[in-house]
Amino acid sequence: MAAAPKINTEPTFRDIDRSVLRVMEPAGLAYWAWIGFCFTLVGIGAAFWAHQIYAGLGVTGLRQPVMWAIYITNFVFWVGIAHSGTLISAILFLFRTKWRTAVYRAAETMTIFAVATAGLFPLIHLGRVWFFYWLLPYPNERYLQPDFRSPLVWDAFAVSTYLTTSALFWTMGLIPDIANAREAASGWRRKFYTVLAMGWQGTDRQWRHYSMAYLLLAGLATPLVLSVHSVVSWDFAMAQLPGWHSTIFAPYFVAGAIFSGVAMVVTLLIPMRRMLGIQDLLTEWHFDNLAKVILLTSLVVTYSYVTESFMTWYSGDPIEQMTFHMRYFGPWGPLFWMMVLCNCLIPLLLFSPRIRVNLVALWIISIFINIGMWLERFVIIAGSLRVNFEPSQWGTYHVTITEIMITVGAFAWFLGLFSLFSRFLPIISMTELKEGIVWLRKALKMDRVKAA
Amino acid sequence: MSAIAIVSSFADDAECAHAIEQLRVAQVGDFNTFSPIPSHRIEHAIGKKKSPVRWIVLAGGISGILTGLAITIGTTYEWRLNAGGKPLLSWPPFIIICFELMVLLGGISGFTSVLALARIPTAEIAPGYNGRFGEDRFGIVVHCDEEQAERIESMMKEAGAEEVVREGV
Amino acid sequence: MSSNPQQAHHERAATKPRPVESVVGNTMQKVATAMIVLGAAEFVVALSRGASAIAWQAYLVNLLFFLGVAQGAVVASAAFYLTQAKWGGSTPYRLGEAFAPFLWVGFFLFFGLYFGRSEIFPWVTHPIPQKAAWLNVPFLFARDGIGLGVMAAVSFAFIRASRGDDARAWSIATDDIELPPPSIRRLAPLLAIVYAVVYSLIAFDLVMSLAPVWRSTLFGWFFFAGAFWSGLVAMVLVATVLRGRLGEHNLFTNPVVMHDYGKMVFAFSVFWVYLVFAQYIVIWYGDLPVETFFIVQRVHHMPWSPLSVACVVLIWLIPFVVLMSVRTKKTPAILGTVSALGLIGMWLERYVLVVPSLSLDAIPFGPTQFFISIGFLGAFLLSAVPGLNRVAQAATSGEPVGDDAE
Amino acid sequence: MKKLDREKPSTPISRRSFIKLAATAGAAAALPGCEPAARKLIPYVVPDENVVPGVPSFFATTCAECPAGCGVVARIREGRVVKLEGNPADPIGQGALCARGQAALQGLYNPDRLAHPQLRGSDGALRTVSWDEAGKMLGDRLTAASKAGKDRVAFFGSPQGPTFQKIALAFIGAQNSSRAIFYEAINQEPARGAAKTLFGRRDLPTYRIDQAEMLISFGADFLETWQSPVELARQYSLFRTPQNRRGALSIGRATYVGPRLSMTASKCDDWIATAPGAQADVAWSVLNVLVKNGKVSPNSGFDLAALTKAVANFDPAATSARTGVPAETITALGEAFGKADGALAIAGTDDSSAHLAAMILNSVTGNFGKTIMFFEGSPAEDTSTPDEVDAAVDAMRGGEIDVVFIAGANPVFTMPAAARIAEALQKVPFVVWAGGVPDETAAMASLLLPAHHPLESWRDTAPRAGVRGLGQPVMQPVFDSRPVGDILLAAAAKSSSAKLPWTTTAEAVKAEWLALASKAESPDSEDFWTKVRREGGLFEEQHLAALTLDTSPFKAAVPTAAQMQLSVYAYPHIFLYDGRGADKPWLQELPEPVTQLVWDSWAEIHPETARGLGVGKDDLIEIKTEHGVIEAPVLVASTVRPGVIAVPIGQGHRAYGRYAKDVGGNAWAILAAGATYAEATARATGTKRALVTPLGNADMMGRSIVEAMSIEQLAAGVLPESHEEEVTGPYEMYAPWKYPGHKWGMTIDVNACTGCSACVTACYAENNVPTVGKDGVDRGRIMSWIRIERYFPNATEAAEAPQLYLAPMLCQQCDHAPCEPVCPVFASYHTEEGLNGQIYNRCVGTRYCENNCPYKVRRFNWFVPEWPAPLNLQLNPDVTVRGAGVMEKCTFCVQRIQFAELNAKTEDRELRDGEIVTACQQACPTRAITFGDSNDPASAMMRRRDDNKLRNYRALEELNTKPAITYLRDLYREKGKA
Repeated sequence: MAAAPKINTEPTFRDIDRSVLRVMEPAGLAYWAWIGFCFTLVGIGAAFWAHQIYAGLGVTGLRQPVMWAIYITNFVFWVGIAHSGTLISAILFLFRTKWRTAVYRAAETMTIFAVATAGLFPLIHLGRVWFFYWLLPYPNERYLQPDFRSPLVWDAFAVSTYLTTSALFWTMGLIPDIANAREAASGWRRKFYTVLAMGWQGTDRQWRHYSMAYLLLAGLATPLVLSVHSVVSWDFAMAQLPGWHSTIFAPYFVAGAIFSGVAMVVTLLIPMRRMLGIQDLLTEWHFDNLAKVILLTSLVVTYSYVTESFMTWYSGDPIEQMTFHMRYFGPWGPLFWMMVLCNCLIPLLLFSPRIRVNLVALWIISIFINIGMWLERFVIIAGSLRVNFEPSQWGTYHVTITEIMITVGAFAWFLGLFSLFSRFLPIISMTELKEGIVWLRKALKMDRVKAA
Repeated sequence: MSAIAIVSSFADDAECAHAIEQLRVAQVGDFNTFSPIPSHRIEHAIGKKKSPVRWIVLAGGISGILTGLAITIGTTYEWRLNAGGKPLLSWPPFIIICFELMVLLGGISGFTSVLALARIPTAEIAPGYNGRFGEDRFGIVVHCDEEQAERIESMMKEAGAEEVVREGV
Repeated sequence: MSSNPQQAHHERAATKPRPVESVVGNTMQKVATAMIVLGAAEFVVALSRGASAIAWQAYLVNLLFFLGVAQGAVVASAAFYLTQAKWGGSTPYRLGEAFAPFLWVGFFLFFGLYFGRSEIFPWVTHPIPQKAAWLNVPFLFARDGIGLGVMAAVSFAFIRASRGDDARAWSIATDDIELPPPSIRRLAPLLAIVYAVVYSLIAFDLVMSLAPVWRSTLFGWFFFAGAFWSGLVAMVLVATVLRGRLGEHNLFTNPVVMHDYGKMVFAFSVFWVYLVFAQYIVIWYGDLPVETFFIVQRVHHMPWSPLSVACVVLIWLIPFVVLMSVRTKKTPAILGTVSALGLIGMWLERYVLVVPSLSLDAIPFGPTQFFISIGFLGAFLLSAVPGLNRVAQAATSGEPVGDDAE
Repeated sequence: MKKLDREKPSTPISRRSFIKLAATAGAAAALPGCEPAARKLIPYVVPDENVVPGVPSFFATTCAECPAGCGVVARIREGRVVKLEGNPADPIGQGALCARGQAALQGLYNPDRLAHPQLRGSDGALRTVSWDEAGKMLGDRLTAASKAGKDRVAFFGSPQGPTFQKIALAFIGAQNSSRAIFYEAINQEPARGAAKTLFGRRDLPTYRIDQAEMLISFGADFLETWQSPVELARQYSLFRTPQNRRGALSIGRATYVGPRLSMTASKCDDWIATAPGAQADVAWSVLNVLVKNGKVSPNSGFDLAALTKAVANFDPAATSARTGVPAETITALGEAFGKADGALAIAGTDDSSAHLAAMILNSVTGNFGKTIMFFEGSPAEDTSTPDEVDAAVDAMRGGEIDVVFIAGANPVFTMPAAARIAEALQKVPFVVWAGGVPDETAAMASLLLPAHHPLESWRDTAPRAGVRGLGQPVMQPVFDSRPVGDILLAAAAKSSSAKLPWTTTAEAVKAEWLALASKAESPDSEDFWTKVRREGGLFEEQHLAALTLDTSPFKAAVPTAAQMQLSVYAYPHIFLYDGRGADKPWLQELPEPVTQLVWDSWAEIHPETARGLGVGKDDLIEIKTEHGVIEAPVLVASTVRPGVIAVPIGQGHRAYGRYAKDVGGNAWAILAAGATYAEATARATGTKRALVTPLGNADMMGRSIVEAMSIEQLAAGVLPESHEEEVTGPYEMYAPWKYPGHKWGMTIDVNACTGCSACVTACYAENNVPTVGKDGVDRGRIMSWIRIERYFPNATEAAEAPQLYLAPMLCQQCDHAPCEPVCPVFASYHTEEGLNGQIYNRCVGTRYCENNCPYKVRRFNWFVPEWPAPLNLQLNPDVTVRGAGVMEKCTFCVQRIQFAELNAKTEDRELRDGEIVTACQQACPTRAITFGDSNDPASAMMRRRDDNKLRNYRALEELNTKPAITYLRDLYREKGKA
C-alpha cells in the first residue's frame, strides 16, 4: 500500500500542552521589533487615509470609468483569505476530517483578522466614509433605510455576520485551551487567562453543551462561508458590465476564496511552525492535505476561467468579446497571463505527492497563488471597468502612492494582529489535537490508547 | 449535603466511563467529572439527554429569518421607492438578508446559550478540580458521606483509577 | 476486532464474489425487458404518426436524465475514494458502480439523436452565423460522442480498479489512514475531472443550444451537479429498497450508514438549490433579455411555472425540511421516499430545461412521452441488474464498517 | 421704475411674458446700470423693490462675443445674472445662443478682471490710481496731443455697435483727429471685397440655406465661427430636414471644400480636401462646368463670352491637376449645382477670388433673392478696411501719434506678426487701454482702465439690414469699472471745448433709439423705448435691394493659388474664436468637437505627412513661416489634408488671465496680414506635450450609441439591418411601473445635432457643473453632465456612414436604470415622474452607480469644487453645489420642472406642453432636443418621435434599460447619389 506522508503520533497529551504553551511564554526583542515594525506601517497607512478623507478621493488614481480598483481588490482578496479558516474549522469539522485539528486554530485566527482587514476597505473606498452607517438599517427620524436590493447592503450584512459568527466560533474553541494556559501561567498572565477562560473546568455539564453548540456553530458557519463569498461575487455579477455579469461568479469566487485562503494558511504556517518550534505538531501529513485542497480549488478556478472564456466566445456578443479580448491582449494582458500562471499552471505541480510534502516548494507555490489571486480580483474589477459599453469613456487607471501606502498598511495590520495573537493565545488547539492523537493512535492500531 | 468528595483520576476516558457506569449502577452519591477533551464514552456513561442548545439555536435562526423579512418588507413599504424598475418585493435579495440574519442570530443564540447552560463565566472552582484534568487526566469527583467512602474508593481503584484522593469539604 | 489487521485484509480479499444468486434478478429482468419493448414500440409509432417532435423531445430528456443518474453514481463512488470514505466498507462503491453499464447504452442512444436533430436543435433548421463555428451538426456529434465515449471508458477503467482486490481490501480495512491503491489514486481524480468537462459540454450542447440565444456560465456546473445528485439519490433509493430484501444482516440495516447517506442527500440538494439561486439572482438582477427570457419562460410563464416550482420543491424543499433531523435520516422509509421524489424531481428538471425551448406554450406530455420514458427506465434497470447483484453480495458479506462514524 | 415694477413675471417660459419682463427688468437696471458704482450685494433688510428672493427676473440684451450680434435674455437672481439664453424675438439667434455667447458670463465674473484704474510707472510697474486721477491724466495727455497737431490721437477698438462708433468718432473728432480704427481680427473683408467688385457695395449679403437644395461651402465654417453661426446652423438644420423635393423625400445636399474636416465639414455629405487657398480654384472650376453646360441663366446679366474667357483655365482637368481634386468630382459638383432648385455657394477663405467665384456661382444660377440676398439700407460697413488699419499702425510706428486709446480689441495678440503692431505701440508715448481682463495689449499700455463688461453697459448692434439689437445693463457692475463710452465722453469733455451731443453712453443710446422711433413711426417715443427694451431691439421688414452687376472683373483672368510643399492652416477655434474666449474655463474645458481636445492648441497632421515629418502623437513640433514661429503638440488625424498642418486660432495668450495665460501657441503669430494660411516648415523639437482629451476610444465598434441611416433607406421605409440575435417570447422579469402623472422624456434628433456644444455650456451654467482644468481632464475627472459623443466611422462603415458620428450623450433617465438598484442608500432612485433622481446629500460615494451605468454619464466629485471669486456669483441658486465624495448627474433640469410645476399649481392650471424647457434644449441652435411628457401623446416631444418612427432608436437598447430618451437616427446620403 502507498506510504502516507509522515505523521507524528508520539506526543502525549502532556507533550502537546508543553509544546503549545511554550509558544506562549514571554517573547524576545526580535518579536517586539517585528510588532513595532508592523504597527508603524499601519500608522503610515492611517495617515494617508486621513489625508484622503480630508482631500477627497481625488488623491487616488480612481477615475472615469475605473471607479473601483485597488481598494475593492484588497477587500475581495482579504475576504477570500478569510474563507479557508472557516472551511478548515467548520466544514472539515463536519466531515470529521482529522488532519484539521493541528491547523484549524491558526486558520481560524487568520479568518478573524483577515475579515477585520477586509472590512476596512469598503470604508476606505467610500466617498463620504463618515456616513458609512447609512448602509445599515437603524431607526431614524427621516425613516430613511438602506435599499436591500443593493448588493452592497447584502455585503454589509454578510461581512458583519461573518465577522461576528467566526469570532464566536473562534472564542468557543479557545475557552478550554485558555483554561489550560491558565493552569500553566503565572503572575499577570495567569490573571489574564483566568479572566479569559471564564472559569472553564471541563466538567461533563460544560462539555455536554459545549460540544453540541460547537457542532451547531460549525453547521451554521458552513453555509455562511458559501453565502459570504457568493455575496461578494454578486457585488460584481449583479452589474450589467461585461466581465462582471456572469452567473458562475458565486461558486467560482467561493472556490477562489478557499484557494487563496488555504494558500495563505500554508504561507503563514510553514515559517511559523519553525519559529514557534511546533514541527512535531504540524507535520508533513497536514501540509499534504492542505496541498490537496489547494489543488482541487485550483482546478475549479481554472474550470471557471475556461467556461467564462468559452461562453463569451460562444455568445457571439461583440461587446463582451471586446472586454475579454482586452483582458487577454490589452495593455493589462500581462497581468491576466501572470494570473493564469499563478492560479492554473503552477498549482498543477501539486499533483506530485513529493512536492506536496516538500515544504519549501509548497511555500513558494503558495506565495505565487497569493499573488495570482490578488491579480485575479484586480483583473476582474479594474480590468472590466476600463473597457465598458461606452467606448468614448474608456480610460485606464494608474495607482497612486496613497493607495499603495494604505494597502501596505492593511497588510501590516493583518500581520501585526496575527503575530500578536500567535504569542498570547494558543495557536494550536490543544484540546482538539489531543482528540486527534487519540484517533490517530487508534487508526494506526497502536495499543490501547493511554493519554500518558 | 454530603461531607466528603472523593477525587479519582484516570488516564483514559474508557476507564473513566467504565467507573461512571459502575457508580450509576451502585447508585452512590452524586458525582461530576472533569476531562481535557470532550468524550463520547463519558457522555454515554453519564447518559444525560442531548443538550437543549440545538433548540435554542433553531429558535434563534428562525427569529433571524423573521427579523429579515420584517426589516426588508417593512422598510420597503415605509417608502415605496422605485429603484431600477425592480419590484418592491424583490424576493431574491430579501432571501439573502434573511439568510444572513438567520446565521447571525442563530450563532449568537448558540454561543450565549452555552454560556448560560454551562454556567460560565464563573469565578467558583468546583471541588476537586485539578489542573491535570485540563491536561491529560480524566477525573471523577464523588460526593458522599463517610460510610460510602471506602466502597467508592475501592470501586474507583478497580475501575483503574491512577490515584484516589479523599477531600473533606 | 482482529488482532492482526493486515492478515485479516488478505483473508477478506481472498473471498471471491459468489456466483450471482438473483436477489434482484429474474422478475426484474422480465419487467425491464417488457418496458423496453413498450417504449421502443411507442417511439416507432410516434415517428410514423408524425408526432416525431414529441418523441424526440422525450428521447432527449430521458437520455439526459438516465445518463446523468448512471454517470453521477459512478462519480459518487470516485468521490468516496477521494474523501477516503470508509463508513460502508465496499458496498457504497459497488452501489455507485451498479448502473454503469447504462453508460454504453446511453453512448449509443446519443447517436440516435442524429436522426432527430432537425426536430431538436433549432439551429439546424435556422443556422446562426455567429455561432456556426460551434453549433454545427458534425462537430457537435463528434465532440459529444467522443466525450461520452471517453467518459464511459474512464468510468469502466475506474470500476475495474475499484472492484480489484486492493481497492476492496482498502475499503474494508477499518481504522486505517492509508491511501487507496495507486490505480484508484490516478483514476478517481481523472474521472472527476473528465466528468466536469464532458457534462458541461453535454449541458451546453444538448440543453443550452436548444435556446441558442441564451447563455449562462454556471449552467454546465449546475447540470453536472444535478446529475451527481440524481446518481446519489438513485443509490440511496436502491439502498433503502434492498435493505428490506437482503435479510436482516445487511449493511443497509446499519443506521449509521443510512445517516451518512441521508447527510449526503441533504447536503447536495442544498448545493443544487444554491446553484439554482446563484443563476437566478444574477439573471433576475441583470435584466438582460438574452438571459431573462429563458428563466421567464420557465419560471414566470404558464404553463411551465408550476413545473419549475415543483422541481425546487422535490429536489430541495422536501429533502431540506424532512432530512434536517437525524432521526428522519436514519429512517429508511422516509429517506427512500425523499430519494424517490428527488429522482422524479430531477427528471422533471431535465424536462423543464429541455422542452420549453421546443414548445413554449403547451406541455406536450402524453402517452408518447410516458411510454418512451418507461422504455428508457427499462433499459436503465436491465443494465443495472448485474451491478445490483454485486451490491447485494457486498452488503450481505458482513464486512466490518469503519467506526469513525459517530 | 416703481411703475414698471408691477409687471412682475409669472413664468419665465412663455416667450411673450418674459419679453415683457425683460423690459421691466431692463428699466429697473437702467439707473444702477450706468452709474459707476462699486459692486453692491443686495441686503434684504432693505429690500430692493425689483428683487424678490427666489424669483428670477429677465433682461433682454445683446451678445457681444462675436459680430453676429445675437439677441440675449439674461436670467437674474437676487441681483446677479446667472444665465444667458437666446432672445426668441431676435431673428438672428431665434432664442438660441452658442457656447461662446453663454460663456460671456465667465467674462463678466472673470476673477482676473481689472478691478481699478492702473497706471504704469516709469519702472514699468503698475500702481492703482483713482478714477479722478486717471481721468485727469488722460484729459491732460489728450489736450496736449490735440494741441500738438492734427491726427495725433487715435482710437483703436472693436466696432461695438453704431452708437458706440458715433461716440468714438465724436471723441476722436474732439481730439482734432480722424484716426478711429474699428478692428475685428476675424472680419469679412474678402467677402465685402467680392461684393464691391461685383455689385459695387461693401455690405454682406444675407443667406437662406434653408431655401436651397444644394450648398457648397468653400472653406466657410458656417456652423462654427463664420459670420452668424447660430442663425446659419438653424437654417442648415432645416436644409437637412428630410422633405419632399420634386416628389422624392430628400435632404439638402452639402459639400465642403477645404483643407480640414471641420465640424461644419463633418455635417456635410462630402468633404473635398484641398490645400488651403485652392478653394478658389475649385470654385472657378465649378463655375467653368456651369458655363460649359450652359447653366448660366440668360437673365443673370452676365456676358457669357467674358465669363467663358474668365474661367477658361479652370477646366476641371486643369484644376484637378493643380489641386488634386478629381475632375469628375468637380464636374459632378457643377452639374448638381446647376440642376439644384435653389443652390448656394459660400466662401470662408481669405482670398476674395473664392468669394467672387461663389457670388458669381449664386448669381449665374439665379439664386440671388432666393438663397442669398442684399437688402435695402444695409448697415454701413462697421469695420475699417485693412488699408485704414495699416495706415494707422504705420502712423504709430512713424511716431505720428501721441495718444492711442485701445478698447475692446487685442491687436497685440490678434494682429498678424506682419503688422508689427507691438513695435508700433512702443512708439506711442501714451497708450490707454480700457477693458476687462488685462491682455497682451494692456501689457503695453501706460494707463489701464477697467471697462464695463457689455452685460453691464448700454449698447446696440446693427448686424444687418432690418435688425437693430439693443443692449442694456443686466446687473450692477461687478468691479469698479465704467462704460468705455462714458470714459471717452468724459475724456473728450475734459480735453477739448468741442460740444458733445451726449455725456454718457446711456444717454447716447437712448437718443439714438428715439431717433429711430421716428423712422419706426411710433407716436409715443417712451412706448417705443419700452417696446425695444422689452424685445431687445427693433426688428423690421427687410426689402431686397436692386443689384447692379458689374462684369468688369472678367476682363482679366483670375490668378490661381500657388503650390506649396507644406502649409500651415489656421482656423478660428469654435469656442475661443479669435482668442477672446480663452479666459473662460467653460470654453477651455469644452472639447473641440472634431478633435475632442481641451486646454491646449495643437497641430493636426495627416498620418502620411506625420510619417514624412517623422513625428507622432504629442510630439511638440516647431512650425515656422516667414512671419513667425509657434510650437504645438502633434495630433495625427486624417481629418486634415496631407501636406497641411491645421492649427487652431485662439490659444497662446501670454496674458489675459489665469485661464488663458501660457496655454498653447498663438496661431496669429505665423500668419500674413489677413491670411489664414502660409507656407511652412515643421520640425520636431524632441520634446513631448501630451494633448488632453476626455475621449477614450474613437471607434464606436458598431455599438448602438449613435445610429445613422441613409435618406434613401428612409425614403424606401426600410431600417438599417441589425446584427442582434432576436429574443423570441416573453422576457420581462418585472411588472412595469405605473407613472400616473407626468413621465418626462426627451427626443434628440441626431441629424439636427451639429456638435456645437451649446447644450454642454448651458448645462455647466444651469447646473453649477465645475471645471477641473487640464490635469483634471487628463485624469478622467471631467464633470460635464452632457457631452458630445464623437465617433469616427470604422473602416467597414466609412464608405457609407456620415463623416463623423456626433450626438449629445446625457443621462438617459432609464426606467430600468442599472444605476438605481445598486445604490445601497437610495441616493439614486426613480421618481414618480420617471426621472432618474440623484439625492446628493444622501449619497455616500460608493460609485457603484457609475460602474453600472452603461452610458457612463454619472460624474463623481473627486475633490471639493472651486469657483474663484467672483465666478461663484454665477452659481445658480436653484441647484445645489455638490461637495467632495458625491456622485452627480443630469436630472433633466429638475429645478426647472419644479419651477414650472409650481407656477402651474399657483395659477391652478394644468402644466402646458413646452412650458418646461431644459437648459440644453433651450440653448440648442438647431432645436435638436425636445423635452416633454411621454404620457401625453400630443406633446411636441412625442409627436416628434411619432413623426419620425423609422428614425427612432434608443442607445444600447439591447440592455433593456428602457431609456426615457429616444434618439432620431442621423441621416446621410448614400455616396454617388445626386
